[in-house]
Amino acid sequence: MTPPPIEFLLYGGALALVALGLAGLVMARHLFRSILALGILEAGANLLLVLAGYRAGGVAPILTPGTLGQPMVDPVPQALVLTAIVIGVGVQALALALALRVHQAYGTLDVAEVRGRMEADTDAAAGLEPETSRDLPAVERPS
Amino acid sequence: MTPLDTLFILSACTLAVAWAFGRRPAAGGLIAVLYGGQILALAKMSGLASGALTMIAASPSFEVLGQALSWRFDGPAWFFALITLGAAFASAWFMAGEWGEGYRRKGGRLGLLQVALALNVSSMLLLLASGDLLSLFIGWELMSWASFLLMLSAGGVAVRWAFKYLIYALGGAMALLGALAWIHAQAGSLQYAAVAGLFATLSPGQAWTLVLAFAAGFGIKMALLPFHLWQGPAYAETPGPGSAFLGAISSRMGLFGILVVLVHLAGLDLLDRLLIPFTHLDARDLLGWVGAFTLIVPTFIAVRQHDARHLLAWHGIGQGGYMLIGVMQGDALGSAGGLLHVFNYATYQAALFLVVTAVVHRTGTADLNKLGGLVTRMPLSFLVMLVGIIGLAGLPPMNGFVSKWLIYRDLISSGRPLMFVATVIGTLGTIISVYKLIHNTFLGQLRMEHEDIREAPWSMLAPMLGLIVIVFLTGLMPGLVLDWIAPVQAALGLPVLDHSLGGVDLPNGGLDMLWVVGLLFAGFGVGALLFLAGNRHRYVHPLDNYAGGHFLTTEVRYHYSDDFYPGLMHLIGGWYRGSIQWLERALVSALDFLAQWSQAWFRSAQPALWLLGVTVFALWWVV
Amino acid sequence: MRNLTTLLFAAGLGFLLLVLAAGLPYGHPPMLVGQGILQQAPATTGAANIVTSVVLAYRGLDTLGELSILFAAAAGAGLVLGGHRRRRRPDPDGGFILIAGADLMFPLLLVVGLYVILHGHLTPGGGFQGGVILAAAFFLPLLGRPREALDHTAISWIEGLAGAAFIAIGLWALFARGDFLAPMLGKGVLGQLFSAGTLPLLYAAVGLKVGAELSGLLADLAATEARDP
Amino acid sequence: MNAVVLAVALPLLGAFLTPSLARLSLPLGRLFGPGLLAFCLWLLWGIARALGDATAGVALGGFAPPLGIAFHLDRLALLFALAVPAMVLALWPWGGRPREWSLTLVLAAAATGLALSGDLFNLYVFYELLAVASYGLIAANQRPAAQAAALRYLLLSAAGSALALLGIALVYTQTGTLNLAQLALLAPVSLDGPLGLAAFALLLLGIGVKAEAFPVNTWVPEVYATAPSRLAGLLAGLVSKLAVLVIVRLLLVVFQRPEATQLMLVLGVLGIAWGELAAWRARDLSRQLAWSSVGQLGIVFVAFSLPGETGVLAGLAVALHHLLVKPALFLLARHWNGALEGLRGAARRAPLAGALFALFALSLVGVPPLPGFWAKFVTLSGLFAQPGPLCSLAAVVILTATLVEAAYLFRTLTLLFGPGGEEPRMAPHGALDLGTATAFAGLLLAGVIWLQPLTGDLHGIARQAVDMDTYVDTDLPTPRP
Repeated sequence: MTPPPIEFLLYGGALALVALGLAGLVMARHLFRSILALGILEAGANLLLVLAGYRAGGVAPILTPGTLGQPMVDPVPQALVLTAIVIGVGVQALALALALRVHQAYGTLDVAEVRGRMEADTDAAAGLEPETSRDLPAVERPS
Repeated sequence: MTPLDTLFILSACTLAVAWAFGRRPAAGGLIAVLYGGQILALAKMSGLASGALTMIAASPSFEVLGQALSWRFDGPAWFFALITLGAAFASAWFMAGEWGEGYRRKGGRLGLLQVALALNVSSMLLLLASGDLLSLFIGWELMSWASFLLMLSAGGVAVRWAFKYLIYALGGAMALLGALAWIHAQAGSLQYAAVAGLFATLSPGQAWTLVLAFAAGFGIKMALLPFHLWQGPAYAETPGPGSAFLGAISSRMGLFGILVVLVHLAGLDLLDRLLIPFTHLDARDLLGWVGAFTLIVPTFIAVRQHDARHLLAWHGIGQGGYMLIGVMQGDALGSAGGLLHVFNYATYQAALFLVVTAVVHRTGTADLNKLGGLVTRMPLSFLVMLVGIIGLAGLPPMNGFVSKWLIYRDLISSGRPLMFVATVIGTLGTIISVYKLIHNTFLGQLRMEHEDIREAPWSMLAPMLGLIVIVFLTGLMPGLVLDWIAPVQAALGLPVLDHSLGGVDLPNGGLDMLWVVGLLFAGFGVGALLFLAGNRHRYVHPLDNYAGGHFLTTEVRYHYSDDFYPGLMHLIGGWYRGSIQWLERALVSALDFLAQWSQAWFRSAQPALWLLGVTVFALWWVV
Repeated sequence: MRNLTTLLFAAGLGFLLLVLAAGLPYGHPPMLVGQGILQQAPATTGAANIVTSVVLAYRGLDTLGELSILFAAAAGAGLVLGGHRRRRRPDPDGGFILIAGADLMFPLLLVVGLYVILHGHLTPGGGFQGGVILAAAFFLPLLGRPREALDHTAISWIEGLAGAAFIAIGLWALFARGDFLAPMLGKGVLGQLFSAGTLPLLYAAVGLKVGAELSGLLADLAATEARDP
Repeated sequence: MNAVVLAVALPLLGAFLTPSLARLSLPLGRLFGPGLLAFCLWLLWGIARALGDATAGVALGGFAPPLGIAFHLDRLALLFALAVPAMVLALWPWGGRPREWSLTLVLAAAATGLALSGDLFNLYVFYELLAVASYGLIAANQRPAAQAAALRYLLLSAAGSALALLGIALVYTQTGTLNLAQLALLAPVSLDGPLGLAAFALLLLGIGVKAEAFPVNTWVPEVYATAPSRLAGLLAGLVSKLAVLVIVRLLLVVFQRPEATQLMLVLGVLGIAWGELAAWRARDLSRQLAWSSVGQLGIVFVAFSLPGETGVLAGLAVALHHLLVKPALFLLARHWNGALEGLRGAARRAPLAGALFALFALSLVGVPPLPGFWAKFVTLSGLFAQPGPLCSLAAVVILTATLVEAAYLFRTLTLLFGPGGEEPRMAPHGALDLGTATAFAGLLLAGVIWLQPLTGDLHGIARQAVDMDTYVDTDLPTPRP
C-alpha cells in the first residue's frame, strides 16, 4: 500500500480548512467564534492560493548567488496571498471592533439574541409595535 | 397639421385649463366648451364616419428600441372617440354650475375631479388613436391610471375600491405586457401588420395563450366574469359626473381592445380554430359564453343593491356582456348590434347616472330605502329616468331596443337558442332592477324630509335632457348611428350591415323603428283618447292610503322599498354566496402567507447556512 | 438537527472541492504570468526579491488597495469605537517583568522592524511584515502601562502622510513617465541595499502606514472597555 | 488615457489626508473630498469624450499585460466609472464626521476601480475595499442596531469573499494568469469543465453578497433599515450595481457557458420572488424599499443572464434605472421612516416630496412611458425570445412580482396621499435631500424625452461589451499565442 500522494494531503488540508470554517460559521452561536471561523475559512482559501504557485523542485523566488539558474516557484501567488492576508487582518480587526461595541450595547454576543435585540431596536426606532407572535416565524415564537 | 393634431392639442388645452382653474366652479363652463370644441374637431374628421376616408394620422411619431410609435384615427377610433367626448361633454356641463359649487362646499376636491376627467379623456383619445400595439399599451396604462385617479377623487371609502380596481387593472396590464413582450420576441415588431402576420403562423397552444392573455387583459377592464368584482363599487363611489363618464364609456375601452386585437388582428377565424378539448366549443364560443354569464350574474347582483349608484354600476357590467356577445357573433347583424349597443348604452347610462347624481344633489342620499315619491318634486328628472330605464331595459321606442333586437335576432337566426335564452334572462333582470330603481326613487310616497325638494337646476337638467333626446331620436332613427358603424365594421374586417334610416331590412322580416314608434304612439294616442273620453279617472292623493283597513296618519309613510322582491331574493339567494369573492380573499391570504414565509426567511438567524447550502448545491450541480 | 445538516453540507462541500482539486495541475503550474515575471523582473525593477517586485511594481495597485483596506478598517474601527475610547477605570499597570520586558523589547523591535522594511526588496520580508513588527513595538509598552495612551493625532498624521507618500510616488511616476507607479530612479546593482529604484521608498511608506494603522487599531481596541457581563 | 488611474488614486489620497486636514481646518476637510470627486468626474468625462467608441487598455506601471494589472476602458466601464463620482457627490454625507468623509472617498475609489479593472485579483481587492469601507460607514451612526447589522453583514460578506478568493485560486491554479483578456483566450480550453463553472459559482456567490443575490441577501433589510439613508441609497443604488457589473464582466469575458447564465437566472428569479413577497408585508418604509431593492436586483440578474447583446442591453437598462430611482426613494424615505401606518397624509404636508415619490414609484413599477417600463419591456421580450420553459417562467415571475410590487407601493402611496395624521410628527424634508431627489427626477424625465438617443447609446455599449475580440485585442496588444 502506497501512502497517498502529498498533494492529496495539501489540497485536502486546505479544503478541509475551508469546509471547517464555513461549518463553524454556521454552527457558532457566539459571534466571537464566528469571527474565528472566518479566520479559518480565509486561511483555507489562502493556503489553496499559495499552493497554486508550487513548482516541483522550485526554490524561493529571491535572486541570490545560490539560486541563480534554478527553477523558481511562481512568485505571483505569494504576492496575492500577502495581499489577501492583510485584507483578512483588516476585516477581522473591524469585526472585533464591531463585536466589542455590540457586546457593550447588548451585553451578549449570542447570535440569536443579538439578532433579536437588533430587530427590536430597529422596530422601536421606526415606532413599530413589537411583532406579535402571529408575525413571528415558528422557530422564534415564544412558547 | 392634421385634424387629429388639432384634437390632441385641444385635449391637452382642456387638461391644462382643468389643472389651472379646475378647482373654481366658474371654470366648469369653459371646460365644457373645450370638450365641445373637441367634438367639433372630431366632426372635422367626419370623413372617417362616412367612409370617405379610412385613416387620419397624427404628425408626431417616435422610434423607441427599433419600434415605431405612431398615432392615427380610423373608423372605430372615431366612433369610440365620439362617445367618449360626448360623455365627457355631458359630464362637464353637468358639473359646470350648481353641482360643482355644492361638491366643493361639501369638501370635495373639484380641481382633482376635473383634472382626472380631462386626463381620462386625453388618455382614451391616445388609446383610440394608437397605430401599433406598443402605443396601444401606453394608452392603455395611462387610461388605467387616469381612471384610478378619477375613482379615488372622492376619498374615503372610494380609495379602497379604487385601489382594488388598480390591482385588477394592473393584473390585466401585466397580462397584456406579457403578451406584447412575447409577440415582440417572436415577430420582432409590434406593428399591426406584423402582429396579424404572426397570428397566422402560431401553433394552437401559443395562440390559446395569447388569446387568453389578451382576453384577460382587456376583459378585466370590461369586468368580464371572473374579474367582475371591482367594477360596481368602484364606479359607484366615484363622484357623480365622473361615474357617469366612467359608466358610459370607460369599460368599453376593453371592448375596443378586443375588437382591435382579437377581432381584427387575430381574426375570428383563428378563434374558431381554437377548440376546447372534450367539448364542441371553441375560443369564440368561450368568449361569447363569458359575455352571457357576465350579462346574467352582475345584473342579478344589481337587483340586490340598495344604493342607486351601485345598482346602475353593477348594471353596466352586464350590458358589456351584450356587446361582447354581439361582437363575437361576428356577422353583420350581430356585430352591428354589439357596436350600436356601445353607443346606445353610453347615452342612457350617462343620463341615468346624472339623474341619480341630481337626486343625490337635492336629497343628499342615493339610498333607495330612503327615497320615494320624488316625481311630484322633480318631474323633469323623472322623465329623464323614465326614458333612461326604458332604454336600459331595451324596450321600444328607445334606442336600447334596437341594439338588443339586432342581437336577439342574430342569435336566433344563427342558431344559438341557449345564448338567446341567456340574453333574455339578462334582460329580465334588467327590467326587474330598473323598476326597483325608478319605483324607489320617484314613485310611491314622498318622504317627509323631502317635502321642500326642488327640481334640479337647469345646468344639470340640460345635459340630461339632451341625452334623452338622443336616446329617443336614435331609437326612432337608428340608421343615423348605423351609418357610423358601417365604416367601423369595414375597418375591422367584419361584414357591413345593410341598413336604412329606420333600421334594417332583412329577407325574412326586418325592423323599421319609424313604423314601430309610429304605431306605438298611435297606440298611446288611442289609449289616451279612451282614457280621457271615458272620464273614469279619479285623482287620489299619494298619502291617502290604508293598511289592513286602518287609515294611516300622514306621519307614517307606507312606501314599499325595504326588502324589495323578497321572493326573488329568496329564490336566487344562492347566487350571492360569493365564491369569487372567496377566491379573491384566498389569493390575498395566500400572498400574505407567502410573504410571511419569505420575511421569516430574511429574519432567519443563519445566513451562513444558506451560503453553505447553496454553494454545495451549485457545486454539486456543476460537478 | 441543524448542526447535523451543517456538518453534512460541509462534508459535501469539502468532498466536492476535493473532486475539483484533484484535476488541478499540482507541482506543475502553468506559470503563464509567473514565468514572464521571473524572467523580466530583475531587469525591470532591480529588486532581488521577485515577490517584492510583484507586490510593489507589477501589482502595485493591489498593494495600494490593500493599504486602503487597512486604512478603511482602522478608520471604521475608529468610527465604531469613537467616543467610547476613554475607559473610566483603566487597567492597573503591568508588573515589573512586563514593564521592563516591554522597555527592553521596544528598541529591539523597532530596529528589527525597520530592518525588515528596508530590506524588503532583497530578502523575505517587507513593509507589511516590518510594519506589523513596528506596531508590536509600539503596542508592547501600552500593555505595560495602560494609562499612557498613544497619541492619536500623531498616528493619524503618520498614516495619512505615509499613504499619501505612496500615492505621491505613484503620481510622480505618472507625471514623469506617464505610468502610475512605474519604477523610478536608477535600478542600482542587484542585491545592494540602495537598489531597485523607488521600491524601498514604497516599502518604507507601506511599513510606516501599516505600523500606524495597526497600532492605532490595537490602541483603539485596547482602550475600549468591554462591559462586564 | 493613463490619467484614468487618477480617478482611483486621487480619492484614496483624499481619504488618507482628510482626517488630518479636518484637524487643521474643518471647512477645508469638508470641501476637500467633494472637490476631488468633482475633479475625477471632469477627468473621466474628458476621457470618455476622447475615447468615443474606441476601447483602450491601460497597463498600470507600464508593465505590459498580462504581467501587470491592466485597466480596461470601454464605454460600459466608463459609464459606471462616471456614475460613481456623480452618485457619490449627489449622496455625499455632508453632515458626517471627517472619518466618514474619508471612508466615503475610499468607497468612491474602490467603486471606480471595480468599474475599470481588467484583472481578476485586482477586482477582488477593490471589492474588499468597497466592502470594508461600507462596513465602517454602516456602523458610523453609533446606533447599536446598526453596529449589530454591520457585524452580521461583515460576517456574511467576508465568508462570501473567502469563497470568491477560493474561486480565484482555482482559476489561477488552472490557468496561471489573472488578466481577464488572457483568461478569455484560455477559457474555452482550460476552464471548459466543471472546474470553471465551480469557480464561477464561487465568484457569483461571493460577489453576489454585495449584489444582493438571492441566498446571500439577508443582510439587506437589516442594513438598510439602520444605516443612514444616504448610505442606504449609495449601497442599493451604486454599490450593488458595481458588484453586478463585475459578475457580468466575468460572465461575458471568462465564463461564457449556458450553465453559468442558467445559474444566474435561477438565483435572479428566486431573488425576485423572495424580495417582492417580503416587501408585501413590510411594516416600515425603509425596509419596504430594501426588500423591493432585492427584487429589483433579481430582475437585473435575470436580465443579464440573457445571452449576447440583448442581455447586456436589458440588464443595463434595468440596472441604470434602479441606480437612479432607488437612492432617490431612500432620500425621500429618510423623513418618512417609521411605521407605514404613521405616514397617513404625509404627502399632503409635503406635496413636492409626495409627487416625487409617486413619480419614482410609478417608474419602478414600470408605467409607460417612464423609463422603467422600457427596461422591463426589453427584459421580458428578451426572455420570451429564449427557448426553454425556464425563461418563460422567469418572465411570468417578473410580471407577477410587478403586480405585487405595484400593490404595496400604491398601498403606501394611498397612505401618503390619504387624509388623516394631523399632528406634524415628521420633520419637513431637508432642502438638500429634496433638491437631490428633484435632480434625479429631472434625469428620469430627461430619460423619457431623450429615450431614442439613450437607447441608441445603450445599444452601442452593449454591442461593444459583448465584442470579445476587441476586448482581448485591447488588453493584450501582443500577438496572440
